Amino acid sequence: MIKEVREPLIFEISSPGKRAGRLPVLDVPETMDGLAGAALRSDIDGFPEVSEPEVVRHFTRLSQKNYCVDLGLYPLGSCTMKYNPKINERLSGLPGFAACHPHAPAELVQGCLEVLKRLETYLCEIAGMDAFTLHPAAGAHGELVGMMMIRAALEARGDARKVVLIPDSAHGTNPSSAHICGYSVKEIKSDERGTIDVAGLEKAMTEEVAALMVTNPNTLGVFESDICRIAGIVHAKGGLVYMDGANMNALTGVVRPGDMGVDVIHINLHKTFSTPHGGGGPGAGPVGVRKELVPRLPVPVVEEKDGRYALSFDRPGTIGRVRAYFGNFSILVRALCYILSLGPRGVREIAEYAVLNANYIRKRLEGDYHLKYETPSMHECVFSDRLQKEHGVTNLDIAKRLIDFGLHPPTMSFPLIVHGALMIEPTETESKRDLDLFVEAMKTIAREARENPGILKSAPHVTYVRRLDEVAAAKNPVLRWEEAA
Amino acid sequence: MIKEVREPLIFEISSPGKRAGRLPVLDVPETMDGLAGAALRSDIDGFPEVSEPEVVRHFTRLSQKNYCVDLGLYPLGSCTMKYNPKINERLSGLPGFAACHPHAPAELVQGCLEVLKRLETYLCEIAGMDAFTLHPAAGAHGELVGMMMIRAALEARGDARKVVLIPDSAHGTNPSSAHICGYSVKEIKSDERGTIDVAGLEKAMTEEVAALMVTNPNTLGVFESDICRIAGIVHAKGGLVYMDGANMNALTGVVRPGDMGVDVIHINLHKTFSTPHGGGGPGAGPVGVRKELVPRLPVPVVEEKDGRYALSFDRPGTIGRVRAYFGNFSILVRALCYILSLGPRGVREIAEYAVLNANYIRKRLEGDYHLKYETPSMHECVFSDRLQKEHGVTNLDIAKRLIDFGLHPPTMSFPLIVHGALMIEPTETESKRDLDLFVEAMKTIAREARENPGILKSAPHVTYVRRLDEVAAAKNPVLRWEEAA
Amino acid sequence: MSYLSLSDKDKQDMLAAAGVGTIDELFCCIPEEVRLKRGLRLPEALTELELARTLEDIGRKNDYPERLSFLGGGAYEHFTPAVVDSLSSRGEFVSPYTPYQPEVSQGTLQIIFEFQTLICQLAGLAIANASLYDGSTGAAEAVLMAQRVTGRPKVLIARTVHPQYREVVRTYVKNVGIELTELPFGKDGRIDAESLGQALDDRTAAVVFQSPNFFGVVEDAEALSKAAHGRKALSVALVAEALSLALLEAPGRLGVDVVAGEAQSFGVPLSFGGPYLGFMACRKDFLRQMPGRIAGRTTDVEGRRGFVLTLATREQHIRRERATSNICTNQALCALRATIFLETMGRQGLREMARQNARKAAYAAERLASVPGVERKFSGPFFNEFVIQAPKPWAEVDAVLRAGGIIGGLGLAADYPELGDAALVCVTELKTRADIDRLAAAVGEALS
Amino acid sequence: MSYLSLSDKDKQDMLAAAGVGTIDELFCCIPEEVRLKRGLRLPEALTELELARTLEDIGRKNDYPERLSFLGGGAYEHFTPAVVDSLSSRGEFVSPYTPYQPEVSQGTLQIIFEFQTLICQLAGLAIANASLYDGSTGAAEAVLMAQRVTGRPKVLIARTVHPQYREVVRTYVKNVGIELTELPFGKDGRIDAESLGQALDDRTAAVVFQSPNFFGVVEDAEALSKAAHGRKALSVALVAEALSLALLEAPGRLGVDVVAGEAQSFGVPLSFGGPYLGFMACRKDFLRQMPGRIAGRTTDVEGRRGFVLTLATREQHIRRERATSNICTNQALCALRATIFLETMGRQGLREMARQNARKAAYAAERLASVPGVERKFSGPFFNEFVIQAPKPWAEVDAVLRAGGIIGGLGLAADYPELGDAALVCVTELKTRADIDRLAAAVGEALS
Ligand SMILES: Cc1ncc(COP(=O)(O)O)c(C=O)c1O
Ligand SMILES: Cc1ncc(COP(=O)(O)O)c(C=O)c1O
Repeated sequence: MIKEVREPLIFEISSPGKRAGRLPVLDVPETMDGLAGAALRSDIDGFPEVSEPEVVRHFTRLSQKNYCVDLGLYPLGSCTMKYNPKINERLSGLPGFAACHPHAPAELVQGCLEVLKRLETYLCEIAGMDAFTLHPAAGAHGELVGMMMIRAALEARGDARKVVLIPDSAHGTNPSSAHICGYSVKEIKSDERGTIDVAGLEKAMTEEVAALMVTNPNTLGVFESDICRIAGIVHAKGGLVYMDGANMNALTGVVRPGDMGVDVIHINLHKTFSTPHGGGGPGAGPVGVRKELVPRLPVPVVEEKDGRYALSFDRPGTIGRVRAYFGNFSILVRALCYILSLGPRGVREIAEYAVLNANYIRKRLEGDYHLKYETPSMHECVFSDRLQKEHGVTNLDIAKRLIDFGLHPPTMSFPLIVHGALMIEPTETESKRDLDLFVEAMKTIAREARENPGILKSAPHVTYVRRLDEVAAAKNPVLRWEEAA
Repeated sequence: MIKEVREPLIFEISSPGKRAGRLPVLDVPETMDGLAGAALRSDIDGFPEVSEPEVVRHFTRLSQKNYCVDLGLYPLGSCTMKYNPKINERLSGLPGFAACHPHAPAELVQGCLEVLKRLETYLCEIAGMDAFTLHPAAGAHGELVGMMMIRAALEARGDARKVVLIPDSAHGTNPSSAHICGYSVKEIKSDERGTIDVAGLEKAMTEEVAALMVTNPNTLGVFESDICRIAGIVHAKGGLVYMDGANMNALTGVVRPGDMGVDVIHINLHKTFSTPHGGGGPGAGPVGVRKELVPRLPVPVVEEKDGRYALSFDRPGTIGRVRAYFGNFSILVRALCYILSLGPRGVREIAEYAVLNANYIRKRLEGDYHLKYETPSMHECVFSDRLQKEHGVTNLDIAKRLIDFGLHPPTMSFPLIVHGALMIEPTETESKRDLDLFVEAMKTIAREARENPGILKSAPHVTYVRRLDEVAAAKNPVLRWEEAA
Repeated sequence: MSYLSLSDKDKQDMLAAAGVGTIDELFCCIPEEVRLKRGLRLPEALTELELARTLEDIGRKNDYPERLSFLGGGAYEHFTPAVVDSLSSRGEFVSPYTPYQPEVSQGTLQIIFEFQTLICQLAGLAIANASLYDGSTGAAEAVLMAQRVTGRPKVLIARTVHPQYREVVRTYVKNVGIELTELPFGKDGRIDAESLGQALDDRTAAVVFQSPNFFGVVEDAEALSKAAHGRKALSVALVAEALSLALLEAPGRLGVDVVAGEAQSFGVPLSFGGPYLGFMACRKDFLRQMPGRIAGRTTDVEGRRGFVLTLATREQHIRRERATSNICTNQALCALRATIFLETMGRQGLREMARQNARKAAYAAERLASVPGVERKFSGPFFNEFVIQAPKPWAEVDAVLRAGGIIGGLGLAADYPELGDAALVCVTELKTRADIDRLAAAVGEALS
Repeated sequence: MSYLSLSDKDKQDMLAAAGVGTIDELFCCIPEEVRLKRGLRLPEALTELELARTLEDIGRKNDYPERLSFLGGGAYEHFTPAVVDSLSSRGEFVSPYTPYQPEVSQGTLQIIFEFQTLICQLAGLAIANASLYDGSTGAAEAVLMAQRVTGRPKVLIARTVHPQYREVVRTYVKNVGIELTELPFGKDGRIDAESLGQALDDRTAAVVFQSPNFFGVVEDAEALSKAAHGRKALSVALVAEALSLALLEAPGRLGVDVVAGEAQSFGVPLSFGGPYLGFMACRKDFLRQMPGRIAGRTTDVEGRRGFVLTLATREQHIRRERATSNICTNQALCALRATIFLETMGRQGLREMARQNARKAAYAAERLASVPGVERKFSGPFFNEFVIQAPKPWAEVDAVLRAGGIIGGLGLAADYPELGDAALVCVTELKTRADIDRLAAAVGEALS
């Protein structure tokens, strides 16, 4: 609660002999015979020794140094920071699920398998795909799995091809995932609308090209209106269309990727389907495919036969295993809960209100901030710091100043095609009051940028630490605590 | 996280039509026939209408405006703010306990009854009494029940008597409880040691006197060394000795009230036995009695017969029922867990380390703060602001300034015999580091009082609100939100 | 398990600083002869794992939770949104003391202020306190308060009040010279108006009734209040099922002067009877006679709104024997749960919940009444509980139901011998139509 | 349930402000022909109560949790102190994004820094990252990293590595031109030294082994590392049972260059296989080749210590196709649980837990080996798992045990046909002597 209080590292409050965790007295012989011949260690140097009350205070205090969705608006573009329902946290931890071992015989975990099958079915309907795999642990993992399936499908045709086309507005994981798949990346320029330049695509789309990775709506929050033509061009040359579905929040129930020519798509359950981000994960990145790619799905695949569920491993043509066991199961339970609690109407309302909230913010901030692309926004809008730059103020200064207003900054690290980007995604669960608090803060900051830029430069002022030196951190990295020699 | 952020009242963010809580569609006829003839209301004027995300943010933000044991040292004298084990929170909420209805037949709630019986037994051993009742919901309730039993016992002897003797250092609930029992209160002065003036007691102790209510250690943290003589004096005149056991934390395993002549005692489970305070309750104030008073116990009483438990109501001589059902059950479960996890040695260590920590603080602060009574301290020590008064600084200023150091102030409202009291009780679960942080803060404040009293007068400086006007609050009370007409 | 935080070195350093060699020296002022010379006779310490296993085993000895139960009578099983647990379990709510230092307790204080407002809105009265222990002690406090306000010695209390509440009131008033007179009930299960008329006189401090009463029947609060006021006595309404306040006319609007009761229904688990949530609301002019803590609004030195505990001059730590009550620690955390519950259910959700209770109870009453030999005992309006009369001793019916995994209701023979074989059946929103049909069928079998 | 927060009026006001009449107008740029003209075919919305009942019903269809199980093989059931759940479930930990804004993320960042330190201490290596998806993908990342570091195309991987880890590695390397060669095992259940010698050459990037390996046997990390270094290849150790690190010599001290694996054992529930906790530690000079996020220490403008995500130039959002990995979101909340778990168990507690695993496993191995016809398959040292060989097909034994409520172990026939009727038995600190004796007795019966 007090700004000045600095929380020590646990190692700094450790002292010999203290302990919290204790176990019952051993009820078997003391022997270590089983380990005879193995090199054992005599201690764990520097390992912490603290009491339980100290542990509780340490983490309670640290928790209060975090901002989070439960505290306020978190308009981090491309991250869909919506409310995470508390009931889903409880249900995903039910003993019936939490205590199941991944090696348990399928007959004894029919409930878990039902969860997987149901979620697959619902995602197919929402995305308009023929099948889904739930194995991927996150969006980037989904991209990798999706591209592997594309490659396997092309190889089966006799030619894996060499190149993957990716718009310059794409998220960094796209090229990176394509690369691990053994593809070289060719960048597609965006046109003045911020969307894929169709002419440019037509030129670039050769028989060398395995696939186009398109994000729709793209990272500008703009819908690729030519998506059908684009898909046609790619397909005409024998390529496949991969869609990065991280922005599904703009589309649910309104339009289905499968209906606009997409062959493969990944969805971030930790975005569109409300599973919490947990400060950086775990999430889940299920991948949906069209019929032609179904044989390529990673193993195992859950199969249902009159109410009984089984795991199928014997699938010639599969890309193989992409992760041990069955993916981030408890995250999948949360997503299932979310879909069940929303229903058909509620799932469509996600997109409706996400887009309404984003457009409300956009309209209210036009004029105060520069909008590089006039194209209509879907679930997020990307302003830039161009007007503020005239006063020497950057998007970073604006971001840090927002913190003083008790708000989280927008995304600034991309899209790379907008310099000084401020990518704002409110999500559908925000109240008008919280949206207005944000708008007012942004307007105040725009004024401060003109009248008193210094206060932006020195922001934030109210946090436990002020602006941190990230350059020094990278220059001489200190990545762990070490006992003062 | 941000000091400036003011959280509105829920009523101020309410707007028509919003809702969080929903129920399944009604599966029976719509009829209201059952209520025919009853006056119904058409609405609940002003009742809040908000979404679930808004509820979560409201309470998460409000929670961060509280200081608590999980955040740091809480040296509130006479309150025993020790660490509340997390495991006890989980176990007291086990479905096997939480779902039990108080009207359930005894045969179906044997587990609950076992909890009650076990806790009674363990408290008897710890306090050295013959029986315990677990009905009282808090310490004051326990005092009332204890005094009622004393009165009933005396009435059975033929004379309830009129007066109860209470030392001037006693907590306010003592006289108040005696009063509700129909007794008038006579105050006993403390001597220069801060303990009961035995000569004075001898004079005051007449046949009119029903009982002496003694707190031991008393609210100065001083042990009543003459307790045995005192009990002798009271008993000699046919009176009974009631002990306020709120300070049991100083005695567990070291000395048992029953062994020093106490006839009736209440214990605060929410102090000595680690059940959390919850911002003001719920707690529990079990009352222990000597054999002679067992017939007076409130009903029902749990009885065990070869492993089976039953409730006995038919007890001639009982004072009757003091609360519906069986007391604050889930609090009792927590206390049982605590005793079971500590064991004989651990229970004694409560007192050992509580007294060590208090004496450590006392020794380190002697000289910086005035100590009215030189008598050795047990689990707490009571300083005063006398040295600081010379600089116009009061205990209130010292208290508020401690907040700036991220610490909670000591108790100031009593004992009334120490003006400007600073009653400090660290408890046994504190680390030396946290004790030292407190000592250093207190020393700094002592210096500031001399050199820069202004900063104490204006404290606190780091909280969401600064010093609040309590006089105005009482002068024209605003005790609820009302719709702006 | 031990929760101590000192290493051996810390301990030694601190003993030295305290100027002693051993901890025992610190107990010097305890007379040698009374010190405990042996170790306590308690079970050996358990580790967390052993403790969990032990308590889980004890919990499993309870054979009630899995059953289909229609028990009510002062403790009710209601839906509780998940947010109530996740938010109320936060350390910042669980581990602080009473908010004596307002600057570091604004969370708890604002919540009490909101709780007081919600209770006032439900009760239709001007002021409410921060909580009392439970419904039974709340009833006792209301009776004591009525005496303080009126200075009169006599209190009329309805026999339709929760039997345990009446017992507690009796225990409380025994030593302060209040005479209790019990008011009988009529065929409709309500207070018998005639007997009330006879009992009421100028020595009467209050008419104390419960609505819905212990039989689930809604009393005529307006008529009772009129009668009481006719003799300048107070009208005191007790509420054991607080959810009813969402549907029934607010007592304050019917002339009731004081409402006291039990709010366990608002998100507080059954937990074998406690901790529960006593509450009290009353007319503004009784403010200085009100027991318990009260939070009020004020401002800080910078003019910011803030909240504090106020009117402490009523309380024991200032007034000592002249305090309005001896209560100190109350049920704050339960009040917090209720506040989260009420704000989550909200204006529409709470009323919908109340309506579903009334409708499901009405459906159940009808289904049971259609069982040959079974009839509803009282004709008065009821909320979510009603009394049925079986042609057999209830104990026998109960035994059969129990064998089928059902707890059909609460037998009244012990508390109301005059009712013979009657039982109190409670139906909340958690019971499905199928559950109710199952009960009716089982009762039918039990009687055939 | 709906989690929207706009009232109808809010909605109208906002549409007006946005300059449209209906929400549909906002979707104008979506071509009419592709828009969905019908409602989604999903089950109708459930209220919280219905949802809870539905999921609880599905959960009850799992017939595993109540059984006495000796399954391990990459996922382990360990004691988890209650503080892990109560602290890790706080909204401030559950609901923030990746800590891109360090000033409002110091909690998460400091915890990552502590996690990295704890992993380094356990692994005996200089640096560790903030987490990877799980043990299997961690293994794949380690292989890719070995190739980047050495520029060599060939990787030797032990057949004693978790079969699923090997499958995942195979899937990952398929498209990047890495040749995998599998190293056979000997009678002791360890890598066959001779075959290793033959397979190792100057094209070898790394020798990848798991210790304790999938059979529970501790490999000779020192010898394997020496051999690898002899050819300037890296020694990469995989760890599936991270608890073993508390008892076995730190891999870094035995010459291992990279340790990657699964830390689910540190307070992360079994949860049918995920989310789990991949981790990686390595030598300092590999820092710029390390995949995944890393937190580092720095200072703010006022000189206060603080933490930030650092060395992002390795990562995809800067490096794009030249990044060290495509990983973005990782397993932060699981790493938090592990950090709370490790700091609570502490130096003594964690080692005691590891010792109890070893001792209970040794006891179980002895008891089972005493069952006529049963023998331990491998002679090598083991931690908390071992392979037994039954005179009957394991499936048959398993069927009998299962009928008795026991899951005796993991049959190896599918993954290791060459082992015939062997099974992998895991024993953690949660198994009592009685549990183990019950297993031995049941196996005896199954075979008689
Ligand atoms: C557009 C886009 N694609 C892909 C990703 C990667 O998803 P993940 O972080 O779950 O790996 C992100 C995450 O921010 C994203 O915004
Ligand atoms: C010495 C003493 N006696 C009695 C009490 C009253 O206990 P409770 O608040 O549980 O009613 C207290 C509480 O502070 C106390 O300190």
